[in-house]
Amino acid sequence: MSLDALYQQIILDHNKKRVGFGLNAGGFPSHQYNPTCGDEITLTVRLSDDGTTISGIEWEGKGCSISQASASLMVSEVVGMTIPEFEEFANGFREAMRSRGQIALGEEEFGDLAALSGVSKFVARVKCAMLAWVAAEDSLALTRESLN
Amino acid sequence: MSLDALYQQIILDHNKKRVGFGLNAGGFPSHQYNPTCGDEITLTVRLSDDGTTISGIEWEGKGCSISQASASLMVSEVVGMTIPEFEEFANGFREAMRSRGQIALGEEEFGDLAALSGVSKFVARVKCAMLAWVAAEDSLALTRESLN
Amino acid sequence: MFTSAESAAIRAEFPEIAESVGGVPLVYLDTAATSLRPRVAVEFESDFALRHTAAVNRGAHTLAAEATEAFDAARESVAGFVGARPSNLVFTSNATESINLVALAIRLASATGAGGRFSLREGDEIVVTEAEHHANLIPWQEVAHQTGAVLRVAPVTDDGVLEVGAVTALLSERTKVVAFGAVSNVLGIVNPVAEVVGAAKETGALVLIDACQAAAHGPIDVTAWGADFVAFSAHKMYGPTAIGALWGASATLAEMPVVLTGGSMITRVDYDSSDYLPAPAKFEPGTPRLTQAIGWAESLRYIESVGFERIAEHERELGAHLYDAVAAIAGVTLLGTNSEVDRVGLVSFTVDGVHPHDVGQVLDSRGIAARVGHHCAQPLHKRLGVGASTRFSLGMYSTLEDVNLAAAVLAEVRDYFGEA
Amino acid sequence: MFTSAESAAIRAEFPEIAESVGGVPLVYLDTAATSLRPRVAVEFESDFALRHTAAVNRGAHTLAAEATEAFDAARESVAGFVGARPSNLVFTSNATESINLVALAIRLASATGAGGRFSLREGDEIVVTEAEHHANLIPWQEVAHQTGAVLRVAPVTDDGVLEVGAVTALLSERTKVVAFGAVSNVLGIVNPVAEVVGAAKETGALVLIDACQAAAHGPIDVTAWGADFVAFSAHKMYGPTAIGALWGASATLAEMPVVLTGGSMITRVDYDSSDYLPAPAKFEPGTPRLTQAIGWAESLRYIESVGFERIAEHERELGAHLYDAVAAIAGVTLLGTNSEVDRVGLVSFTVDGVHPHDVGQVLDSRGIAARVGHHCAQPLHKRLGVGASTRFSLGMYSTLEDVNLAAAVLAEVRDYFGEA
Ligand SMILES: Cc1ncc(COP(=O)(O)O)c(C=O)c1O
Ligand SMILES: Cc1ncc(COP(=O)(O)O)c(C=O)c1O
Repeated sequence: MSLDALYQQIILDHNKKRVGFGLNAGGFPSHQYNPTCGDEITLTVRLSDDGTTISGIEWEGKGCSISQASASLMVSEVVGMTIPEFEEFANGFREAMRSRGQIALGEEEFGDLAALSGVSKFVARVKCAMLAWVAAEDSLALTRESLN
Repeated sequence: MSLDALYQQIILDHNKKRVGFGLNAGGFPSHQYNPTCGDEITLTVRLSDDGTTISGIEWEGKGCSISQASASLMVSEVVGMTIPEFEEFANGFREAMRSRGQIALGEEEFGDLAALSGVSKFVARVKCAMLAWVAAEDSLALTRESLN
Repeated sequence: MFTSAESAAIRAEFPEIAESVGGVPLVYLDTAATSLRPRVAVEFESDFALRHTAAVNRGAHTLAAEATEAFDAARESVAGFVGARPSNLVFTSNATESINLVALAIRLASATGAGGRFSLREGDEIVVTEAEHHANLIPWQEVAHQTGAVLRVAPVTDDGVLEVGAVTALLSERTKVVAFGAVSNVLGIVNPVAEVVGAAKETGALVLIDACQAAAHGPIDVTAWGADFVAFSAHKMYGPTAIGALWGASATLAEMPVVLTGGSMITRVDYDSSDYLPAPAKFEPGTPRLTQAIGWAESLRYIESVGFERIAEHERELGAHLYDAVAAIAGVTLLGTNSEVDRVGLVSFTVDGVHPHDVGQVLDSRGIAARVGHHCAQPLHKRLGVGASTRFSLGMYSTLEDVNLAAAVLAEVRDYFGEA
Repeated sequence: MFTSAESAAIRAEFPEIAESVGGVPLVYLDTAATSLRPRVAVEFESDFALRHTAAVNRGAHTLAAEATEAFDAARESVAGFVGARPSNLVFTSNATESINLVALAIRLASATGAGGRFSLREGDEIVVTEAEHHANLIPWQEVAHQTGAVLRVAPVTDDGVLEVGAVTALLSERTKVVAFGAVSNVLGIVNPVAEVVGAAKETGALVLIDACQAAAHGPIDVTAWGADFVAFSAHKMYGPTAIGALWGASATLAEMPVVLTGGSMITRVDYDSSDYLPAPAKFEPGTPRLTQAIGWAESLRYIESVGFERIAEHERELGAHLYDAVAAIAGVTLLGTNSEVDRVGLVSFTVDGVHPHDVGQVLDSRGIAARVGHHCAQPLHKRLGVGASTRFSLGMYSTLEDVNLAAAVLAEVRDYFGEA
């Protein structure tokens, strides 16, 4: 398969830009680990004061360009979403990633994340792309639990 | 392979006759066991007063016709031998049994035991034929140890 | 039963059936020991080995990713075949290792005392039955020796039947493990699995079913039984040697301590400790049984293409005929003589005055491959008052001609040895 | 090195070599993970499965007797290949299980305290090295956790070399187990096995050698090493998955307690206790890995037909070329950089600014199958200050063209990711 189908320029850029990189104390960080390669991420989702909206995401970690770009792009696209919006968005992203090239991420809905569409054809890399998302869902769940 | 090559009439007879069957107390019995079929034998070798000659062999046990006939025929043929004679005889018997049909037991040397020649072609049955012999060698070793 | 045309088509798929033994055609009546192999599955496996070999779970290159997918798909097939989800199915070397995995987890947990339900101690009880295969007896004996737990043995009746009451009578709050076979490999009798499991679960005990003989002769649903563990082997299901499975309930597998450790079952490894993946990876360290899983799944696909229900029906009818034919021979005594109970196509018997080895030899001289000995069930033989027996067992490729020939030759055995 | 004609003949025997990956020809550089399979061995195994399947060690009928003989002969071949007697060679599922068998014997013996040299307790010490595969680390960690023994880790130098003194410095009368790899699967460095064993044996410790990588790349003599145990896997020696071996010294195997129990390893079974056969049967309960043993032996016969010394020489020369070619690439850093030491045809490396997964992806797009990750050696990667690496490893079918292409593509990687 063509390498360029996987590594679009946006991905290579975000692998360096890493939007949201750098963790502050507090909140409910989630640590996720990919045992096959040893990649890891620690990520904290911040909510607005009323607890309805994602106000920020911070993360640190190391990993391949796909995992780093996916985290960076996620932060670029999802901050400002309400929790249900994010959940739907994350489900859509996951579905596309798992589709083995059947479902592309539409640019209209997913913005620059559409650049990750190619990942779904590289089954071994889907986990890389999902690492930050699993961490975000987990941190969100921990945060909401704390509000109850 | 022809069944009659294995089961000569002498074997079928000795399977019933069982020369030496019946154990008396004393001596140094050896118990041998064949784990694949659960057959077993307990056998005692008696030596002459001067400890040089096999004066008798007694045994009990259950097993297939080959194991029973081999015990019975052994008793018929080896009582009266000196220990070195028996050892050479047993080695010759073992060698023939393991020969996969290459070495026949000569009637001149082995008498009625020659009827067991066919066993060596039935690899799975060699252990059956050897059971009493292993017990005899073991009992003999135990007996001689006690004399030292 | 299968029509002759159906049987012929099935037999054509098993090349060994067409072999001859010492110049006479083979009649394979030893399927309960190990089943013959369908060509389609063996060839699929060898083609995979030759063209798709790669490291599973460890590589990112295309071949490795494809091998991993194929391996996962094979696990899904095998799990689906017995009504399970893939995450509950641990691959092992054979059913013996499956049972040992549980017994070892118990021994390891008991050594430190920190293993919840897996931790046994003096005064605890383990319940098995008189009809167990050595594989489902000795591991428990070793657990008992180490922990001081008591091994209690549920009796079978004189005709070999395991009654539910025989097990329930032994159950109490001291019962920590109940392990028994779904189908006896000596008697062919189908045990009342669900009832025994139901009673055993009430004590809170870990319940393990040895499904070696059950899994090969008709559809089973491991979840419906309600046990904690179910063990079975590929080589009795027309699959390869060197692979078997331990099915475990989700909560039980989560609670179960690791036994074998190494690569591919970890997340983080430091010198002082390591973190483990969830089941099934937790129990499968090292390079997995790749081609064997592929081959097993393909064997099961072949079974399904014929129709497992139809195979079960064929074997049941042929088995009834076998039972009757052997029972009718003078001087032949069946083990397990209750005609009321459900059974698979398998009979064990003794021949008056003729040792099983000698019986087997006569059968073998006519091409009939039967099993002789204690069939890894010495205690059951002792219980039934015999040292060893001869066993005929059927597979999907068995025919009425096989059964009739076996019965005819068996009827001549006593005569040959001068016993008739 | 092999001539082109010799290489072509060898490659023709490995059908996978001729496969293409995403439209480009495969360049298989992942032999250290699992080796490709020679056609002659796979076909021999599948023919055996199709025509000679029968129960080993359990049947008296002709097929069963023949299968038993074939199985015994296969054990003899594998044992002979590594300089051992068959009675000292226990078949297992893989090297991981081989090592675990010893570790479990120790844990079981320690639980009751009645296991001679196998019984460990608080204050005892287990010595491993920083370069171990997880398979030779985690089992010892678990032994330590259970028994209270201390795990001591012999350091490697900054360039990955294990010096004899690093191990001997840790030895004392408290040392009860010394376990280490003959060849590192990350560094390719050949360790001073005999010297380490010699020193370790003086303490009376049980000594285990993980020979996974050593056994595949040149003749070994397990008895000459003088250890108690040697572990290795068939799938790294051009053999099938699902089979490996544990070689044990006679006295050690006799002393070692049983771990897995069941059929085919017993003489007498009663409800309260059982008697066990001597090794290797003692450690191989249940239906054995029949066709896999046959297939493994046949793979080794193929290796011998080519000449194992010649293969070793080929890989050594090609490996030196690989080492130099990779070391020469700007921005690429080798792990294990001492050029004085003996090594097998294997290099691991990092690429500045590019994650191994991304390196692997670029290689894969050009058909090059390399391994990326921690290669089941997280602690060694940490020790060398990296999280993961990319590995090229050679087999008998590898060529200079393979190595040159891999180096050429590797040289382009940084550029692709804008790092050059
Ligand atoms: C040095 C070393 N030890 C142990 C192992 C484990 O071998 P297996 O996966 O065959 O059990 C490997 C291979 O992965 C290895 O390279
Ligand atoms: C009832 C039963 N349990 C356990 C086993 C052991 O199976 P395996 O040898 O495949 O481990 C067998 C077969 O021998 C069996 O019939």
